[in-house]
Amino acid sequence: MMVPERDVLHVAIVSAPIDVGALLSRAQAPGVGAVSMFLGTVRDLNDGRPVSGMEYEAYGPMAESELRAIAEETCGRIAGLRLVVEHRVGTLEIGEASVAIVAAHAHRAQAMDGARDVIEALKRRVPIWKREHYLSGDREWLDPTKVQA
Amino acid sequence: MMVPERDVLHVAIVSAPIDVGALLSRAQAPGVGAVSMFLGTVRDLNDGRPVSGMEYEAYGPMAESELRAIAEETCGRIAGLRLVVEHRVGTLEIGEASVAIVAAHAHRAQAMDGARDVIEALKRRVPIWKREHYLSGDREWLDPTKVQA
Amino acid sequence: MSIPVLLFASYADAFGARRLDVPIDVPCQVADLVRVIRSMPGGDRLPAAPLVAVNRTWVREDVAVQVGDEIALIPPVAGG
Amino acid sequence: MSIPVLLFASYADAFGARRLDVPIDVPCQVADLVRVIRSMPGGDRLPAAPLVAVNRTWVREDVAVQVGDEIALIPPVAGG
Repeated sequence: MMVPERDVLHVAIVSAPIDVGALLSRAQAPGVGAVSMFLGTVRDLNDGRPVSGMEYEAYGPMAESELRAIAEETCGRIAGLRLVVEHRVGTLEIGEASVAIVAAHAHRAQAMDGARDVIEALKRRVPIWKREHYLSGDREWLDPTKVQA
Repeated sequence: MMVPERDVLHVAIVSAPIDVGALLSRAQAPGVGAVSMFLGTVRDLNDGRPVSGMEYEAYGPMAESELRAIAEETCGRIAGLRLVVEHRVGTLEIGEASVAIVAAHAHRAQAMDGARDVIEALKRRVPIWKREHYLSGDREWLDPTKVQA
Repeated sequence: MSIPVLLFASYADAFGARRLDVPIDVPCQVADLVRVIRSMPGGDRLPAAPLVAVNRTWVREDVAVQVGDEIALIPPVAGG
Repeated sequence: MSIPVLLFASYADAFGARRLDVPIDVPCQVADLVRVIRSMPGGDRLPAAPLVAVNRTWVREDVAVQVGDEIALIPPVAGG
């Protein structure tokens, strides 16, 4: 009996800018009919305060293993899903991508559900933190349990 | 009173390959915190038959105006959504993108809902057809009302 | 009198043409036009009530067709 | 006896350190460890029941901590 193919193709915590084209290429395969990609990007305003940048910190080894567990679980629920996930750490400028999730499948519903499931679980479970840098010079760690991020 | 900003940034039926990076750039803006992209790609198998390529035909002017109407309606429902949509026509090889939808928003739920709403409406309403080219040499127009595509 | 109707994809294959000159007096209803088209050679390959667009907008079969309208017979769409 | 605990983000700021040596006898429960940490300088900035990971896995507060475990105190996560 064949071991079910686990299509977690790539999971990484990275410090270099995320190369979206490279991640899309990794997810590609002849049987893929739909690709859903989610990107989180740094925006210039949060809770009404002007933001100049965002600093991401991770508990690296655990973040990577949690992210891999999430990807494995998602591929376990959605047969045939191909997943590529990167989360960046360090200081990012407005517009830069902090996270990229590429979910590819023969069919679109599975691809879209896959990307959504991974980002939702990532937000709940992966030990990564972000500190907003405000134009005022202040910096603050975001606590999603207190404010809506 | 200001006219509500309609953020349909780009809608086109194109014959050249879709440049995903260019579409992502178009959707970018300092207030964007989440980008959801959907790509439809040509796959090598449909209903169990090996496929060598796919030919897309459109009723060009109506396809573009329907696609624009869908984008406008979606931006009308989801305030602050930024949309970029291209659908390709002509003969495509396995792995090439036939459609790209980029939905950008301050928040992820709106971005993901936006991309999903556009692809679902596109599949229902936009006058585009596809003919599969099979390895056997046969060609067949797909009829989603008869088989699950 | 005849009016032009655009054909696409499987419907163009059915008639061996991308444009059909349909012998009918206008104004008429879309349903009348469809009835005539279905009686033409190849028309047996159309469904009883095919989708129709007039001036690039979806219409119901009781809509009136005028001279100068851009009329298209639309096969089941399959984009994406 | 003391055991090392990793700190991150706002918790590292609270203690002014990325690693804390916590004076406690092990084995002990996670809850005991947290109680000692909260009594240390800066510990008043922690919630009553902070998240804890042992050996890179989320654990409940009744789990036992052993010598050699990699213990981390995890602020509310905010990735993405």
